[in-house]
Amino acid sequence: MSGEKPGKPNTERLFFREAIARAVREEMRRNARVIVLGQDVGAFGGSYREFDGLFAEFGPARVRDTPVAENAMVGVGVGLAAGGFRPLVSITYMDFLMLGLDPLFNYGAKLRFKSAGRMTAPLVVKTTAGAKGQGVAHSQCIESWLMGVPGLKVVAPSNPADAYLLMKAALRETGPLVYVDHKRLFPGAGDVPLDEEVGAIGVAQILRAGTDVTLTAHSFMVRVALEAAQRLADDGISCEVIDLRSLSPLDVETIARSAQRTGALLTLEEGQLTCGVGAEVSARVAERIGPLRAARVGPLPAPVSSNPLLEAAVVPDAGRVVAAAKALLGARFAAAAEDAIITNEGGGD
Amino acid sequence: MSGEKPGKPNTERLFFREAIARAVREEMRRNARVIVLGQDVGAFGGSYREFDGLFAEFGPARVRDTPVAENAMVGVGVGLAAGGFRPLVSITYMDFLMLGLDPLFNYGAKLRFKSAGRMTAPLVVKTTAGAKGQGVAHSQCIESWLMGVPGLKVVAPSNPADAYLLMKAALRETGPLVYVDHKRLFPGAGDVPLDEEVGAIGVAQILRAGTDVTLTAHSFMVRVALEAAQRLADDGISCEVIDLRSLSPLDVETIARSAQRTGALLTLEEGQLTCGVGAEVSARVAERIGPLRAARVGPLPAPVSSNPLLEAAVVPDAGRVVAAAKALLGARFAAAAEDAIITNEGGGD
Amino acid sequence: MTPRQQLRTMKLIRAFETALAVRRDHGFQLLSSGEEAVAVGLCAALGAADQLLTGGRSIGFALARGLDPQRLLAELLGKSTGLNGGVAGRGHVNDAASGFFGAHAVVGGNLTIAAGLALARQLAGEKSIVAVAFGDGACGSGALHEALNLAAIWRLPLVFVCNDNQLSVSTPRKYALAPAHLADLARPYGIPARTVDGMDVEAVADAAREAIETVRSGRGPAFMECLSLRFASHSTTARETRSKPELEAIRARCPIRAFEAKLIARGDLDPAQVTDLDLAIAAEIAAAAVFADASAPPRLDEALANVW
Amino acid sequence: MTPRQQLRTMKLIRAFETALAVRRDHGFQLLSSGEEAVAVGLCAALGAADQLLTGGRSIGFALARGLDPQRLLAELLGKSTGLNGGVAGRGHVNDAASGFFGAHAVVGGNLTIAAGLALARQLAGEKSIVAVAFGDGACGSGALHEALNLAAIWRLPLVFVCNDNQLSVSTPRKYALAPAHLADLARPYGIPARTVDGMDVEAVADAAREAIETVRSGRGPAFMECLSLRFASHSTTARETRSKPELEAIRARCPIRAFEAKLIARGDLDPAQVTDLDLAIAAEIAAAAVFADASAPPRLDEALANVW
Ligand SMILES: Cc1ncc(C[n+]2csc(CCOP(=O)(O)OP(=O)(O)O)c2C)c(N)n1
Ligand SMILES: Cc1ncc(C[n+]2csc(CCOP(=O)(O)OP(=O)(O)O)c2C)c(N)n1
Ligand SMILES: [Mg+2]
Ligand SMILES: [Mg+2]
Repeated sequence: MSGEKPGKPNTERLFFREAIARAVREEMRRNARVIVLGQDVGAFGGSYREFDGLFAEFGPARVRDTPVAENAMVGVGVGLAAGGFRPLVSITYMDFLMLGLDPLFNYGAKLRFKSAGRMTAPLVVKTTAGAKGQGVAHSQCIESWLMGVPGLKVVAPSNPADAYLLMKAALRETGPLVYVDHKRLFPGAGDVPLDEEVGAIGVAQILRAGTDVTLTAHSFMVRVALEAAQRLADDGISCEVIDLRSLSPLDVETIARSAQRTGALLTLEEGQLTCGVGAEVSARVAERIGPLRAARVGPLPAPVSSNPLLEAAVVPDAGRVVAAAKALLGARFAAAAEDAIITNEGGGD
Repeated sequence: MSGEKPGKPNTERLFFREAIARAVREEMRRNARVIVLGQDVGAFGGSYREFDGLFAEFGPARVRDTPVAENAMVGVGVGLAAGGFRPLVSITYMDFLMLGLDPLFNYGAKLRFKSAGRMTAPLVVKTTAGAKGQGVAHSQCIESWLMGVPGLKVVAPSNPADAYLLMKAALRETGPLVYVDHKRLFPGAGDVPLDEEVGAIGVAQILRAGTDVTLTAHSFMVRVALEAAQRLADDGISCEVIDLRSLSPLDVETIARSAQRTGALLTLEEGQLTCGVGAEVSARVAERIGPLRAARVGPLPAPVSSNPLLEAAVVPDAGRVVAAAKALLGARFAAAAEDAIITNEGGGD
Repeated sequence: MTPRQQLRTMKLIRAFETALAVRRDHGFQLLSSGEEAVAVGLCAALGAADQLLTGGRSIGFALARGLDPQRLLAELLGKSTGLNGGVAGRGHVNDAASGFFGAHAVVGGNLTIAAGLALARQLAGEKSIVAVAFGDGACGSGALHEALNLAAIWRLPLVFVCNDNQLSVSTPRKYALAPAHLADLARPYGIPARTVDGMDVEAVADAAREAIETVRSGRGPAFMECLSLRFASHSTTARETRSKPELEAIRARCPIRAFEAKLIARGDLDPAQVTDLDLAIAAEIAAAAVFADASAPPRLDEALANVW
Repeated sequence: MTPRQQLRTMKLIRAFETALAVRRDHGFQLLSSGEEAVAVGLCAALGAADQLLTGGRSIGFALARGLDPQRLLAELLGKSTGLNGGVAGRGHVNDAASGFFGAHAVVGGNLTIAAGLALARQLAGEKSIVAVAFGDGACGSGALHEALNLAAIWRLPLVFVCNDNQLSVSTPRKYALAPAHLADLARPYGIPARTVDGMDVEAVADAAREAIETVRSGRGPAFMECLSLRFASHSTTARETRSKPELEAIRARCPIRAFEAKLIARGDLDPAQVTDLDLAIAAEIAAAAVFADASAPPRLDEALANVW
């Protein structure tokens, strides 16, 4: 994770994609019932090489290329999971998950309920969200739809360590889970525990402590949040940055405690704001601690063009976060002490 | 709309389904390019007879039964719309719309954008949401997902008059729109304008004026809201009830003004709360008027069983709304004046 | 199943559904009168370790698979003693322990799940197979083709059983589906496919045995289309769209009466035994009703149980 | 299109894509080198009033449909002078006014749209037809089958054109799709279907003319599978998975050189004309680059324009 800092002890420096591959590899070694399914996950190793080496080690029975048939890919994953296996189904881009929502939501997420607890479908759907020059139908972030599905968990790591830890946790879950990564995370590297470790789902992480405003984000937007926090610090505003990591369940406790302390909540996301993650985070925090100053930062309400200029105009950046924080703090901003104590607890490479 | 009250002048009393059929019939007479497509919409007249009589009048070319193929039904609707027609595609239950999201979101809603304004897909997808004894995969309300799709409008009438007015408006839109009705609305009757009238999309309606708390709802939950408001009135709490009617665009103005007046906002919905309509309504209102006391009422976070007892346990009812309102008002409730002036401006039959 | 057991099961289904149809306390049900031979013929050929998935019209299949009528009725009436505690109900009942993996009321929604389950069996090196029943309506869905292709390319141990009652709600199959025979849909994938008379339980059982044998031997999936007739409207609350004479002609082709007559003619059954059988079934159904009616509804906290 | 125009268009596509491939300012592109005969053969048979929809690999089809190379290049480079103001870009370029209804980068996502558009033409009583091009990859998607069935049952004026380059990203068609020929997929629906050599522009054009004639005459849809070869990797930034010798063998089968040689052998073209042609095309491509490079990017407010 730690940018240009030297690696921490007992960690190895891995690219995001390597962290995923390592987690899946370890879980496949540990559990012969873990199966990887997806388009071009075999010899090709996945669009971002995040499955590199698995085909060579585990062969075509356990690392399966599929046709372009997202509905069946998810449905097969659900059936395989219900039949005692632990499939990881790779849906290349999150936009295409739309084609597989029926089996995931209507069968997978409801199976435990409708069988009165006798069956379950512990599959992991791994998919890549976000904008990076791929245009209107390959850039969407639809995790907010998933968050409201009872029976379905959702995680979205922002760095290689969490990519590793959460993938391992995901592959040990007892029900269906969607693991969302992001195109812009793959080029990044970070420190990943050397020893086998399993992350905890449902736990947010404070990546930077602050006192004036609480800023939440997940996935790639965590980096934008950290950049914004740094810039705000330069302007004398102390911003606490929380990486949600797990979207369902959501760690309201951690966020609410922070917001309680800072008195202001800013949420940041790349997916559309309307009925989005930020609206939910704000609502839950307010339910916990009462009304508070809150604002949301997200993309413009428009499709994401593959045109890099238009993409950049739509997707939120640190500048917009900074502006939103200042607007939110309003009067208090003027009074903000200069030398707020800033502790970088990690995160963001 | 007006319950057991006598019909208003210049209105006719229609069942919800008749109001839909009348709107579609008038628009089909007016515009030869309006085409109805769906499962069993022909001689059968639709699952709720909401297309009764159309097949007889307009024949199989314009009122088309389709196979069970929701992806293609929506895709064909988009293509037909882009090709100059105005299809109304009926997706029997909103759960099945999941199968048609790809063509609707990735093609239909983005066509105007990606053609730089030269093309558009003015289709209406009509679908029935909500719980009424049909179980886990036939009861879902997923309108919140639709609200965040740039380029897509969403309406959800709560009574026959709006069913009529909004359907007519929908069939004159210049882009794609989803028209959400509800299983429990079909048995209801209400007063519908006798003369041809076209509703306005994007305009909420205050159905009951009040001073202590603003309560928003849409579709069938409007009836629950009105019932709750009546019960609250009996307890001396004056509740303003707003029927959202249009979910995208959302009439934030009307809601915010009301919330400004009452100082408290309660949102009610049948779909899952997480990243739902209420979270959005609250966030937008707070963005407009600053932090305020707000709470959400929705279903329990669980699938909806076809078991009537379990269904009732999950879906929100007036009792829960009353309790939430009292909890929200807290201290103020004790002080609430007894004789709040209550004006029933209409709504709910 | 012996021929007599087959007859018995068909009668059980008919009696069960008839008794259910007249009750008013279950919302509605999707019945299979007229289609009993499909369910019984198929299940006669399935082994105990095999799994069956069905669409929403599932009562016949569930009973043919040997599920306890008492617990099935309790489930359909929403009682805690039901197979799924009264939570699943119509369209979603399941009992995997008995080889009935479950009903699923989303048309076509069981097909890819079945393929995944078949893959699980293949990967586990099990000899048991998976059968998935679906209607003609499901043949319009893309999911069928995605599942057929995957099943073929991976040689999955999966039997596709199309119960072609030639209707989807009100829509005649011929207005909704282009193929001359729905079995043709499997052919491009190289999947062996047959169309059989779904009103003849022995024909269905023979075809099912043949299909299952292919599948069990590891040669990949098979497809069978059973031409059947739905005697009642789509559901107990749905409007009937066929004319009286049409319905009379359809109901004249009763698979149960035909099989009974055949067994009698063949000397495998005598009319006195028929009376005994009918009485025994009537008693069984009555007992199921007593059981279900005496059962408690689920506790309300079941609404939140087993979600995560 | 005359044979010479066909050759010219194939060369134009190749030159256009080659020039594009070496640039670094467009993210990436999906090129069609090796597959030019499919695009040109099909478009040679389409009428001006017909519409063509394609998948994401669309440059060849767009040029073959007669779109202005300057404005196409400007679009792919994200300039305001592009066919869609630089907003659509790769995978989504469209120009319905020229009969190129548009590319759509969701695999299989154009098929049902095309069926709807064909229905619009049918309802409007127009004689023009719709063609939809898609890859072998799209043949695994349920949308194809839903569209085939609807097109057949409604006798839509729609030609399904499968550009079977036998690869989906890295996955060989034979590991992903069970049918012996992808054209077989159309047969259950009673849709006339053919497999043709997609490396032979005249064979493609002949088959396309035949298919389009059937369709235009009102006899419903037709299907053609064109066996082609992709010369480059999936996209300009994607890893190549085939071995060098394999690729060499593939590239030896150039549809352009083959057709050029044929025309020369036939006496329809002399080598001097080839040189002229190549020079003219090079100039055209260079001009396109100049045009695009001189063009302004879109104004940032275009990001919010044309949404509602
Ligand atoms: C995806 C989906 N679309 C529509 C429906 C509504 N529906 C319920 S049963 C049914 C008829 C299906 O016909 P078929 O598959 O032939 O089964 P049958 O009712 O004849 O047994 C339909 C359309 C559904 N349940 N799922
Ligand atoms: C629904 C969907 N799934 C996956 C992808 C990713 N993808 C882009 S192009 C492609 C290959 C498609 O192969 P084919 O249809 O044969 O077209 P070709 O690339 O060979 O022209 C894939 C899988 C996509 N765009 N859409
Ligand atoms: Mg049927
Ligand atoms: Mg291909």
